[in-house]
Amino acid sequence: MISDQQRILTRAAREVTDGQIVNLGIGLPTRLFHYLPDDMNVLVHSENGVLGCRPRQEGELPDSDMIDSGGAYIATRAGASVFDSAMSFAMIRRSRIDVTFMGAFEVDQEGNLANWKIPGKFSPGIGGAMELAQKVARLVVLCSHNDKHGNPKILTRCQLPLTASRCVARIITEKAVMDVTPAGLEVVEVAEGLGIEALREATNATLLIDESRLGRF
Amino acid sequence: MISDQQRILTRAAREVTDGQIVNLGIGLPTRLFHYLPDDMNVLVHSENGVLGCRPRQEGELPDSDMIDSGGAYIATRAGASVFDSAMSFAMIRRSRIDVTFMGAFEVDQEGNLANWKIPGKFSPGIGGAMELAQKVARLVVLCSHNDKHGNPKILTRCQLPLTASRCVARIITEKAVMDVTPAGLEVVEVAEGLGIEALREATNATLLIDESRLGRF
Amino acid sequence: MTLLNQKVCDLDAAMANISDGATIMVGGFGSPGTPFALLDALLASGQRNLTLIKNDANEPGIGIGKLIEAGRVKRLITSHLGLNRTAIEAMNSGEIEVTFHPQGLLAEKIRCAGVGHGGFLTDIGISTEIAEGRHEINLEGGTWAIEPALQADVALVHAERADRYGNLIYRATASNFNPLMAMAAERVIAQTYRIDTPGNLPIDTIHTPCAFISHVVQVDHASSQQGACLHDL
Amino acid sequence: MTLLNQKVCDLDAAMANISDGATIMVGGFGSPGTPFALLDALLASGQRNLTLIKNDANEPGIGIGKLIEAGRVKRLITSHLGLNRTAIEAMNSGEIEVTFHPQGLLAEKIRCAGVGHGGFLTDIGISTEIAEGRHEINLEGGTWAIEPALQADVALVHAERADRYGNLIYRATASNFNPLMAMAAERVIAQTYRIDTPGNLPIDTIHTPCAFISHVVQVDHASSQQGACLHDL
Repeated sequence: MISDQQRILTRAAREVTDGQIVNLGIGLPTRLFHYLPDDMNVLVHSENGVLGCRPRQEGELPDSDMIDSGGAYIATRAGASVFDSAMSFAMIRRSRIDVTFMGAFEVDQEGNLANWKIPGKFSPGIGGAMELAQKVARLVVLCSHNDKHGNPKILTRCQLPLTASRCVARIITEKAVMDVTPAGLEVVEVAEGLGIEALREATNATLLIDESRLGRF
Repeated sequence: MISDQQRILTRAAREVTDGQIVNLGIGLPTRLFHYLPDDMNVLVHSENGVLGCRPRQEGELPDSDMIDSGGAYIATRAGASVFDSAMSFAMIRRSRIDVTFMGAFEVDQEGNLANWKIPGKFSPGIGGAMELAQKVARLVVLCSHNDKHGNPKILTRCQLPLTASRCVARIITEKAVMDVTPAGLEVVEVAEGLGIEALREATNATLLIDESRLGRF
Repeated sequence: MTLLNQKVCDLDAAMANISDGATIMVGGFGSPGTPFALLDALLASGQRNLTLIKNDANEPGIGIGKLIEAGRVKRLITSHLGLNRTAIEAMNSGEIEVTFHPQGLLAEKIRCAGVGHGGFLTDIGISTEIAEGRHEINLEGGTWAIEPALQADVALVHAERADRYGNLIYRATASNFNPLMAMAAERVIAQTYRIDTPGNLPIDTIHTPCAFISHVVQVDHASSQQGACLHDL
Repeated sequence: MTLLNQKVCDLDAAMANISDGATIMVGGFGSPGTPFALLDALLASGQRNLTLIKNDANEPGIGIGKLIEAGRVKRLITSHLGLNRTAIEAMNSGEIEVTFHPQGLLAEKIRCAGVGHGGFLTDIGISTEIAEGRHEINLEGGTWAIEPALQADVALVHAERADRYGNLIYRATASNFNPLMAMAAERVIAQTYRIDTPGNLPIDTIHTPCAFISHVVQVDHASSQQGACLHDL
């Protein structure tokens, strides 16, 4: 049976189209790497200074000078380039990354994102998240629909310090694919076998659902 | 017999010491190139984006991608690097050039320099002169002592729009070598055969002359 | 954004849909790095009232000199016109409006747009003639002038070598303003002598990563080496 | 300024005369590009109350992690401590004062000092928590926060290859903050695996021109490859 994470990642891979430049956030989004077809003209950006990274293949020796922003050994694919941190963030701030996938502690129906700090509990620093969230052309959040205590992560309004406001275009969880719209979160697809009511119960935000157009994933 | 320009350049070459980074302004200073010994560890910077240029040797084919800031074909010496205009001026603004030689329309006893604009007559733009004059660690002016009408170029106070204020350390003309000091221009050396009174007459600035210490060149 | 696999095109396609009144950055310091083939195509396509941003005005009869002489340029933002007397005459007669910036500040104003900043603080030229009209602020005990970022609708750049994705490598003093302008416009058109398969350019030697580039056009040396002022020292 | 012909020296000479309380930039993003040999020498030479500027805090027991654990660091200016729990504990217990900047702004603050500007204008983080304490101005219709330049007394950088004059080449993702820091300190000390004769580095591939570099120290791979957190994706 497909795990929640596999369901999210399989669906997320369909967000990437041939010819794009993509950034993968630390954590779950990084694993999307393994779901992108090899034969696509897609370059994955990692903000520590590489455009065009790919997972290291079995038997391929690690290169200690070649890591991604999460500290994992990577390799590069044809068309890759490496550069300093100023150049790397120039691409980000100038919206030259087509789509970035990021995790979330909280995300809300206005498209606000909180994923860097839990006051008093977790504050390792902002890293590159703020600039990615604010500036990348399209931000897709990949996260579990609820936290480990079962509380909704999809909210009417974020409570934690924001990474950036009104930055999220789409949210993909194991339960649904939702687009941020002025009227609320428009549910585009629901997970196979999940009822609408169960989705509403797991969510603390205004969900717009047109069952006649609803997809399944 | 040695020409005025040769006298200036021969003397100016003694300003450069082994291990330095040097910028040569357009015009007379560029010709200093030919007066620097080949065996010195000296790199000549040209602000269009090269550190370590040298004159093209006889028989050496010109490279159309390799010019200096005056548009002359150059070559490079061992230890050279090429870079973009941002990097080139970073070196200048951060005072990483040890000495620059520049021409002057006017230079005064406070160390002010005017060499970019004659209102109504000559205003081709500022180029890199302002940043060089303001920021290079040591600015040596190389110019004729008087203009073509015989008027002094060494003044109490510049009249033309300034390139930069209080930027000049030393002035070398065919008549004298003068240092800018708080009390006026201290004459360090006088050209062979030139009398003190003749020097004063050719100059419109406070000259400090201690004949007991005066050198000749 | 242009897709990675759709950047290589011919001159006409690359230069299509540039409007009258567009602001266009042009690489090059004198002749080296000037995208002469793209400029000739711009001349042929007829837009008027252009604002050009270039370090200099090339020389009479070549590069942006041609555009100025053809009356196509309304405004020029530059550092120095020393090699082009016809451009100086056009400025003096009021045919073109010229704004001068110190060369390194011009470079940084362009880079500033290229990296997504609004401007920077400089101490260059304070209390000189070029300080007129600048805002000044006090910060941490010093006085600084604010230089706003300078962006363009289109940038025309010249690279020695490229790949199909738009990664660029410049050569020698033909680099100059090109890498900065290649980041600073909405649409960036690169001419180059050679377009490689992705993977053939050594990754540590790429100067401009492909993310910034919209179109790549192959040109021959003959169409892109112009300039008569070159001489020996 | 250090003379071109006097830059190569041993570790002790390079690291001599760094004061208590000095502000020191350290290259590296995680392990790649971290000048581990220079940091070990800094640890051995005993200065206290240091202010360090580095993207991250390395991992426990290596790099600047050692300096923090030895109680030698008063303040850390950084972007992220995610790989170093002992640094986070030192921050939470008040042993070290930590200032966080968004990673790209940290890079630009350093570059800003490196190119001689006083600061830059950004729209990143306006109305978020990191905006506290920043000055904001209006310019051409927008609101911009002023980020002051960030300079240091000393920068410690790692390069793959150098020449005797101090020209530097970085490799792969070991570049990161190194080229920026190499411009931004009064005194810049570079460690490298190989020091060439001037003329042996291809001129179009030099990342940091020698003008910025004070000392060049050759180190072996063993003394400069540390880091346990590396893993596959």
